[in-house]
Amino acid sequence: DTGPRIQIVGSTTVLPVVSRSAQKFMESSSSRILVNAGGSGVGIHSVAGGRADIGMASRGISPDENKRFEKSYLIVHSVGLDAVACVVSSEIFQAGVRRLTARQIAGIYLGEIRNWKEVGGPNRKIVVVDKERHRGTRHVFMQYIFGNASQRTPGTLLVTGSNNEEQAKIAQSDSAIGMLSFNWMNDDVKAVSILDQGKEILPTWEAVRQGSYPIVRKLNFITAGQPKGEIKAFIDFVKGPEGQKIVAESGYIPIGNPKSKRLN
Amino acid sequence: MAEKMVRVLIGCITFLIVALLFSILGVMLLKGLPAMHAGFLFEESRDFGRAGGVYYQSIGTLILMGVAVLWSLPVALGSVLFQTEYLDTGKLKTFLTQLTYILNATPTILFGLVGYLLFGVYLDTGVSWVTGSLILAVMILPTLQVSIREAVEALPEKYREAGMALGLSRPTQIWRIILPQSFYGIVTGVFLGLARAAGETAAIMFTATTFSGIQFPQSFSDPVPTLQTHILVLAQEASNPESIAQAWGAGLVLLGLVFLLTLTAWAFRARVVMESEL
Amino acid sequence: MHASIGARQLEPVGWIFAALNLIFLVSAMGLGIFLVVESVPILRLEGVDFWLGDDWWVGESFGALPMICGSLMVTGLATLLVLPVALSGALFTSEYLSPPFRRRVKGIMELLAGVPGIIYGLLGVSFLTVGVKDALNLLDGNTLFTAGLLLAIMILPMILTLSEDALHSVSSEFREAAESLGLTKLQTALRVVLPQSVPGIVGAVLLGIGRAMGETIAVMLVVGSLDRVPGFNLFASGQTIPSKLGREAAEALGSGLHWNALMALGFTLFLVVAILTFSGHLFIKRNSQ
Amino acid sequence: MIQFKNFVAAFGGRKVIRALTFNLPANSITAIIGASGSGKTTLLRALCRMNDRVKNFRVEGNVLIDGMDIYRPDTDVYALRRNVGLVFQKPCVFPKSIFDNAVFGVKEKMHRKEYPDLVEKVLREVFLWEEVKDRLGEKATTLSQGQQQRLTLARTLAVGPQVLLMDEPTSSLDPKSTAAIEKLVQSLKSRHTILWVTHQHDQAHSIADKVLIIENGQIAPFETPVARPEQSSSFTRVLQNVQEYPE
Amino acid sequence: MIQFKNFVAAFGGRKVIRALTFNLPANSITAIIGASGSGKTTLLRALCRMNDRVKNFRVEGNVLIDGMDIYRPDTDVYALRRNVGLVFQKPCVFPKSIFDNAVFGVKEKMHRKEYPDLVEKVLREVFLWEEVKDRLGEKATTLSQGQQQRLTLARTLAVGPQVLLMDEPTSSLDPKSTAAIEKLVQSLKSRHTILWVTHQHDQAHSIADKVLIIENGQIAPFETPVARPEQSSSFTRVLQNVQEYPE
Ligand SMILES: Nc1ncnc2c1ncn2[C@@H]1O[C@H](COP(=O)(O)OP(=O)(O)OP(=O)(O)O)[C@@H](O)[C@H]1O
Ligand SMILES: Nc1ncnc2c1ncn2[C@@H]1O[C@H](COP(=O)(O)OP(=O)(O)OP(=O)(O)O)[C@@H](O)[C@H]1O
Ligand SMILES: [Mg+2]
Ligand SMILES: [Mg+2]
Repeated sequence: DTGPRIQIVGSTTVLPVVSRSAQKFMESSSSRILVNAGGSGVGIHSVAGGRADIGMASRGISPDENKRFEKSYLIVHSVGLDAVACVVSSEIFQAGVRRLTARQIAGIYLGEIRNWKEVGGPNRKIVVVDKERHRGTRHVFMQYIFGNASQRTPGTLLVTGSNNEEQAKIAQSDSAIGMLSFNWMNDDVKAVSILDQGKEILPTWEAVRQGSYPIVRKLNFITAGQPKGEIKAFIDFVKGPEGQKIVAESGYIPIGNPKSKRLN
Repeated sequence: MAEKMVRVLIGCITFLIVALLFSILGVMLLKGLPAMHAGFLFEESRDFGRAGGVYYQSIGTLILMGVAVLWSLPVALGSVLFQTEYLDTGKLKTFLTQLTYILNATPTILFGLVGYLLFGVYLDTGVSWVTGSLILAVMILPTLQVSIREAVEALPEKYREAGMALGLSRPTQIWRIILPQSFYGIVTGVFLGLARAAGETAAIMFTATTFSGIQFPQSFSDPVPTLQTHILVLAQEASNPESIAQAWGAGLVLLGLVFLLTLTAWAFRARVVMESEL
Repeated sequence: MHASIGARQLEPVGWIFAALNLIFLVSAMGLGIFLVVESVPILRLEGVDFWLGDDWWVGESFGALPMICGSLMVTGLATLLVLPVALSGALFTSEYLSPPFRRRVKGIMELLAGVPGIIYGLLGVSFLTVGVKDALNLLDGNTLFTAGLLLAIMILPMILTLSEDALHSVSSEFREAAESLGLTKLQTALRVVLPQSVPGIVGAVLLGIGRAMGETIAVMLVVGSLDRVPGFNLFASGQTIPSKLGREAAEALGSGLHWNALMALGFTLFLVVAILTFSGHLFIKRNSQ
Repeated sequence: MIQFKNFVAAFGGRKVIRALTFNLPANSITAIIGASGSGKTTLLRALCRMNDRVKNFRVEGNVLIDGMDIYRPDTDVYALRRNVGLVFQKPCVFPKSIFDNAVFGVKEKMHRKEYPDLVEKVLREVFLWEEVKDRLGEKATTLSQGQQQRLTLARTLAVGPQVLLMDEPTSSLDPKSTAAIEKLVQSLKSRHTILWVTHQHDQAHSIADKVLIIENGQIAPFETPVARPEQSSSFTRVLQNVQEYPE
Repeated sequence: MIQFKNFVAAFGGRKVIRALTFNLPANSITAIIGASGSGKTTLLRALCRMNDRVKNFRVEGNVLIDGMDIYRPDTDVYALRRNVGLVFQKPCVFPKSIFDNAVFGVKEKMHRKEYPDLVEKVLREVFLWEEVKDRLGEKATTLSQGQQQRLTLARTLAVGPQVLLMDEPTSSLDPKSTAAIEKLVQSLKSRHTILWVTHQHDQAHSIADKVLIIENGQIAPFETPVARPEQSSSFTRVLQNVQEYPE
């Protein structure tokens, strides 16, 4: 293993994809790929500072970062998509809350709606689960619901970070609402469809595949300048068929030609 | 009789504490055992925790913890002995003691971030286990210091005086009276320090570890995979039950490692304390 | 004159110790200075409002009050819960248990002091939050109370084993002297052993409280992480300084006002702990007179 | 009245006291002499069960105080120890003020207001009051050895035990204080039963109603009428036995 | 040769030794007597700078040993203390084996193989060998007080100091051991300068070349020719001064 060494650091959301891809990639390459977690911020910071070759980010580069790291010519490479659904505890789902309007969701997050019975559910207070402000999931979700990625949500009761954390909190509660990547839905955590201007948006892989699902975010690689050599080879690998298969296996949505992939 | 009641009461409390703590162990076992297949301890992790084991992670953790204690113990011992044996009680000593407690309460993530900025950005040493162990060493320093200081200060003055009267120089007193007599406490400090180091994820995540790509560090500038970060990442982003089970399994292994080290140190302590006949 | 031990009396070994002490001093002071320097911009901008403000919204305002309150409440609760329990345990172990049993209990405590924080966090998420929610019939189990309880369990073994060391190291001469006067075991423990081990116990407790104050991951997972001044309601979610840092620091890394604000939070914790240890020190001083 | 019946005290395998059978009448002073390491301290400690804490210590036979076997399992050892005061050979004062040390063993029943009077009384009795009356608040550990020895005696007297066991209580005292303590003990005889360990034979014979010599863990009793040792031929014999100086 | 020049020792404001001027010739035995609390221990401790650690302790004037002021800042206190051996009033043995205690102060220079011989030698000197030869490996803390006292003396002798300061070394010893120690000390006189604190006046006068009485922090020296106290009228006067028993 005397080949070149590629350092990849950043978002834990992207990490499963990269970890698997690196394992695969190294089977046919002499380079060694080091993957480490740290969060999107650390990923971008490290790439800009030259301490990593590829940064993983589950969000774009913020204007602030763009300004700070102007000289590094950060370039974003999307390698996959993540679909975010509005989810509720299974008890609520069972009790009949199968769809919510965007307005209702907004009302819940703003603290105007506090009981499930106001939206056709059981008489139970709503446990409103929000995400850390900088999370990509929250950006796209809030952007869709409010038209503002960093909307304040006074109705919030809990703030969570990672997908698993949010999943656990919603599953443990019997009256929670939250936002979650598709791949984390299970018997305890159910996605509701969103009624938007009379149109019902079903949270299904089918809808995502057809490109009609609106709440998606990009999973990104960040490099400083155009990637070269083995780094480029790896990025291409992830973007290529084998890599995209891994993206799909990891529970995210491949980019490029979605029709050619079978999702779970 | 009040005496008896108090005795029974605090006896029950002690029993409950022990029971509570045992139940923690039980739960860890229950949760972690499903991951324990034949190769779990001796295989590399594969497919984002879905297969394989935590062999290299365990080694990385051991390296980081062990080396951190190696850095930290001399500094802790030296500074405590300096403070107790060489400094008069005064402002400086008070200040140093308080500093210990302040350092102890510093959130570990601060060590990680400051370490990242210092080593990673300003010194540009890259991500390596040496850096990580240094950061951990500073982090566990207060734990070691407090336990060692307590052990040393609890030593009755008369032993020091008896040593002095025999004309033992201060280093000799330290070596022959103070260290042997406070050995028990020093080892306790090392346990607690090791434990602290073992529990820390935030402090080393940006500076010392890798999730995958390195198995065994080839040089001082290599990062290592560790159980702590392995658990953290799996627990955060793994969506399949196998990986989650592996996170618990890794937790159990981590616990096992800490226990193993503790037990080793115990045996060692038991022997030395017998010799010094505390 | 001669009684003061100055540098001139240091022998080579003493210089080595002094150097090691300097390493400690430099690392601790270095960390402190770093925090101060990094928090200057935000403190200059917000002044005292940084500590009094109750709104933290990146890009708009940085108010640390929710985190300060949360930290104090969680740590205070953990201390209140752990103190009587740990001290009873230590007293029983040191004064009543026979040596073999004492060794066993100590062993268990030392082993358990080694359970890593992240494992407590996972256990907290899996069991404690649900347990608290069901037991107290709350809307949700991620509360300041849960965090305090978890911290209490977490620091219990350490406080217990260190205070037990302090109790046990009291020379048994004193115990004999007291018992020969007809004092009962309990009276001996309370009137002779305990007072003499107060410095050690305070040290242990401060170490535990410090650990609780600085714990990141375990608290982060169960406290709810909501930036809101909790009032006096322990049974609501809140935020502590370390959990705030844990959630945001990696994102804000390096520079920018957000980063400065987070470093100022760290500095605030430094101050709080300084005040705490200072009072602890006063307590020992008063007690030793 | 203290009765030993076939009393044996041993540390592990080593019997320090062997098969002691013996009576001590109430309101009397008994002196115990014997070589260093002969078991005097062990005997006193056994009498108030201070060796309960020592791991490999064990006793056989009986010790009765006023007819009660003190080694019966249901004995209230705390009450026993309040009744049987032991003054240690090696004084151990608490790291507290002199005042606090003097009243340390006093039961909570007594009102705090009475403490100062009590302190003065007991400190006067042990001939220490004049030396420390201005520094009652200072730490007792700063006292000289002899002062500490008297303080521990005062501390025991303050508890008001019926039986007083004194392990070389004047070993670090100057002749003046020694005489004062001797006088005190003689005046206490009317109320207490006193056991006094000493290495000074003349002292033993001058104050005690009875002198015991411990040898090989056994006792050779010598009834000594209150008489100066010089006048007693039996005592001279004893002295010759014991004081066989190595020349 | 030890010289005190206007020596003052004080704890905080309280002067314990005041303006002492005095010479002790080499190779002589000097006994110090004085009431309990009169400053004897303080004097001895000052001579080997044991009070350096005591916070409010201070000295004035000079103490010269062989012409060197021991309170000069550049004094090597460790060498001083190896040269000036102090046997404590309250014996403090280390919680180690008897053997280890005996050789505790021996410099590392000596080879370990020589230890057993040394231990036997010093333990014989202090008349303890026969009592403990079978249990050298046992903890020293299980010894009786008198045994411990002799052990600490042996420990000091093993270091081989030139000056020996003994603080009531026979206070807990029986007459037999006392006599043995007295004889030992007299035989040591040829090699050592010895300061001996005691409360027993006859002992002081029988073994010492010179007896000092400490009173009010000052010394009233009495040159005593080696003579039995009973035969010395000056001594009788002293005794009468000091032993003014309160009647
Ligand atoms: N550390 C100290 N702090 C304050 N005072 C002290 C200290 N040590 C001793 N003293 C006081 O100094 C005086 C002399 O004490 P020292 O121990 O020298 O007496 P001593 O002559 O040895 O008496 P004894 O025969 O009882 O041992 C006493 O009054 C004692 O209380
Ligand atoms: N805890 C113990 N364990 C083992 N042996 C002990 C213990 N305590 C005392 N001994 C031994 O028992 C014997 C008697 O000791 P004790 O202290 O009763 O002697 P003593 O007559 O008081 O002597 P002294 O006059 O020197 O004080 C000694 O040989 C001593 O070594
Ligand atoms: Mg004795
Ligand atoms: Mg003295």
